Amino acid sequence: MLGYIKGLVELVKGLGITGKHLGKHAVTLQYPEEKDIMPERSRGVVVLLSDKEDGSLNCTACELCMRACPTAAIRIIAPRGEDKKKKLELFELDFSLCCYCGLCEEACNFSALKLTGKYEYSTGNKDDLLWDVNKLQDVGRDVDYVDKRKKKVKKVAPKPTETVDSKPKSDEIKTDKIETKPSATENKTDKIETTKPVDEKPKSEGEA
Amino acid sequence: MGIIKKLPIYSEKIPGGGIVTTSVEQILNFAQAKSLWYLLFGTACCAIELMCTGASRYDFDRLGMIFRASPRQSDLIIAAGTITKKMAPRLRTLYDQMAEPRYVIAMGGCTIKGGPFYYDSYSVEKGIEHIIPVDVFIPGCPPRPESLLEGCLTLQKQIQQRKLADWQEK
Amino acid sequence: MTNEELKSYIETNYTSLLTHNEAGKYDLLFEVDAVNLVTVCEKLKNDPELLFDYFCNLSGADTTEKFEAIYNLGSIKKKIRIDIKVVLPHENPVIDSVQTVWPAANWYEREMWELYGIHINNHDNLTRFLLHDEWDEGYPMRKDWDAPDFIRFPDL
Amino acid sequence: MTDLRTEEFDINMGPHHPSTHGVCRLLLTMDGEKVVKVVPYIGYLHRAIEKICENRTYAMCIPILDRFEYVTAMSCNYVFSLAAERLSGIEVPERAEYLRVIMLELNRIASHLIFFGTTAMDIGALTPFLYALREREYIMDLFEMTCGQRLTYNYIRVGGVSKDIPEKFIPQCKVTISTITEKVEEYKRLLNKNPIWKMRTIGIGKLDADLAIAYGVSGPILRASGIDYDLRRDDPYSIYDRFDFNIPVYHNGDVFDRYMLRLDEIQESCKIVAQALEGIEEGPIRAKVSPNFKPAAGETYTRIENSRG
Repeated sequence: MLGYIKGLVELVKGLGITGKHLGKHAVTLQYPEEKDIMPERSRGVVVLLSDKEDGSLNCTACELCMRACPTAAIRIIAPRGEDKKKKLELFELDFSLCCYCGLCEEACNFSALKLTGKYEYSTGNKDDLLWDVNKLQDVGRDVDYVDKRKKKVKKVAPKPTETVDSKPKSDEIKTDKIETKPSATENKTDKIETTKPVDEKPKSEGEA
Repeated sequence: MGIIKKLPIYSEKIPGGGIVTTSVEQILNFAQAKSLWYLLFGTACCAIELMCTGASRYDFDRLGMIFRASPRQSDLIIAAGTITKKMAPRLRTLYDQMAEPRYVIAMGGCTIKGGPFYYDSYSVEKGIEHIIPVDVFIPGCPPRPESLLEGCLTLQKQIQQRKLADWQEK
Repeated sequence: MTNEELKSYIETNYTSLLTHNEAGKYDLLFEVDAVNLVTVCEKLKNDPELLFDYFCNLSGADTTEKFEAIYNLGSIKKKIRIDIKVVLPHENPVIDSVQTVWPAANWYEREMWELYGIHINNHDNLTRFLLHDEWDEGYPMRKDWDAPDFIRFPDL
Repeated sequence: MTDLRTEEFDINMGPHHPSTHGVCRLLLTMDGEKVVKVVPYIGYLHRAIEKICENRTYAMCIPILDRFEYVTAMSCNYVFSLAAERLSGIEVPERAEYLRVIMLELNRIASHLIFFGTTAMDIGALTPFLYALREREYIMDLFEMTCGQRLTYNYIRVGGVSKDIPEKFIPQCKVTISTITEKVEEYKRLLNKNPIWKMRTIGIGKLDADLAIAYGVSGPILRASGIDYDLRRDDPYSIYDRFDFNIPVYHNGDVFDRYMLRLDEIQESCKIVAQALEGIEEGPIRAKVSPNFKPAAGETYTRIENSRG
């Protein structure tokens, strides 16, 4: 009998602890109405960033992100044109494969892509999850980012002079640095040429 | 089910019967959308986020979503986590045990297409779409609780737009 | 007991049974013949200086020419660790079960049998448990394994 | 009343069962309400991670390993990085070691909170679940602030950590730690003397010390069976030897002891984090490791003390 009474007392004590929360403000976030502010580093969907001034893509089709991706969610086709420059023909990101690890962002030297704090992309159609370059760019238009490319643009400047309008400006500012670094970039491009994985990729995926 | 499905056929023969169809449709859809009881079907990482969504901060109950342990009492499967080939028949069984109308949310990359386990994995099912029909896909690995809530809102919207005629056909 | 003391102790007392392998970093790695495995394990467990009573892990490896089974052992009282490697031929790999010494080895051995196809002698329950029941595509962790629905990582 | 004749019968529990929180099938042989024999069937979540990692670089493996043990993904990141570092002898910067310890311990707390919440929920008390996950959200906030994800962090890399902590991390972390230490006391008050909780946990699922060792049980379950063995102290890795903390040990090996032990461990972890926050100094966070890093030839097997054993 005593045991029962003791037990009851303990139960009431426990209820007291829950009771203390009665008057308090709830921690619940009323989601569709109020939303958390995403931290800066939040890793939501991947977007392609555009140049802050002229709105063109930052991507130089170097394919580093594709190689860094552990799930092979990124697919880039960028054959070399007649002028030996890489032209972005296809940039696809499959969000059904992506694991939001952020390795692509780390691999990118040109501030071309970023994992943002956006997360509301549920859909009724599976095909909507395969984003092409336009959608990736559109979603990324309003994303604020630190352009770590500024110095490096000048190195790469000789490459895409035709396509990007912002180059003349950068060329004007510091012409000295251009001479020092093209050699490095040229070496890089050579390496990519030798491996030549560009043509083989679509085939292997098609087979699969 | 039969009566509801045949309601439009009979009521529209009566003059003004369309009103009955529409209002029944609206009421039914509203009732369904606002009380989606979901089956706790969590297998992996997404299940932890599903738990977080059910807990204090995000509180699933606000959307009328209460977890049920039995498939017979639930309207919705949230397939949270990797479905392996060994697990796939069980998922199908659970789906078959649910009463109509039933809905499926595929939460996270693994259930959509295999996610990180699409390549090089011999035991993971490459998406659940060929096991059970899916209504809403939520990308993410794992999706944030907010993503899940948003996915559920998407499903509710989908349900409210349904017509009586295709009420149970899936 | 430090690693050097352990090494010298084992080298003096287990000269014919265990040979030191240089490939092991941080922990000591010894090789043992498949024939002697169970006797060595029993000795290691009952040796009052070593007391390897704790079976941490068993891993398999396929080096394309050979199979390897690596036993990670620990001693709770003496706070030492040791790794023991058994090298097996690629054709018909067979190994004795150590579950009489450490019951914990049971599941690991089943897993090794299932994924690598290394047959375990004297195992009481050698049945499939990681792969699904209708699996008939061989031993997936082998390097040369392939199946029709197996999608390889694209070579980027 | 004469003795009722009882007959054993089999019940199949799982692979999908609301209280498994994962997937595991148990074939139970029951005698009335007593479980006489259990035959477990696993493999419902075998995802071939070893096979996947064969074809990937070391950097790519870490995000995959996050999914290996998703409740404490930091430990999986860490144990892999530690193995790679031991193989190639990479020196990890001081600050990175501190950050790692902070993250590992925070993650241990998060894992134990999940244990506490879900166990109580399954036994029949829903309130602890809501409380525990409320506190866990504070830790998730810290993780998200630092590495951007709530569950799969990809934070601890070979040679260090991926990002430095943001400015407001340390003050927020201190608040979180003190809140959790406080709340654990509240959890104990809530359940420890509750007669229903005691009836359903004390003496249930007993595992004695010999059996625990024979079956290679590790972590909190081993310590709840009365064996004082913790790799943080007995096989020190990282900088755990610099911190002053106790290792709680309980002797009955039943559910109640495991629960008590985990709650105690949360408090010990809070202590470690607090000390690490005091001791942390400015400095580099990552040794120079190339993204296509490959360690030196050799083999190593690494063990760390994970929160789930």
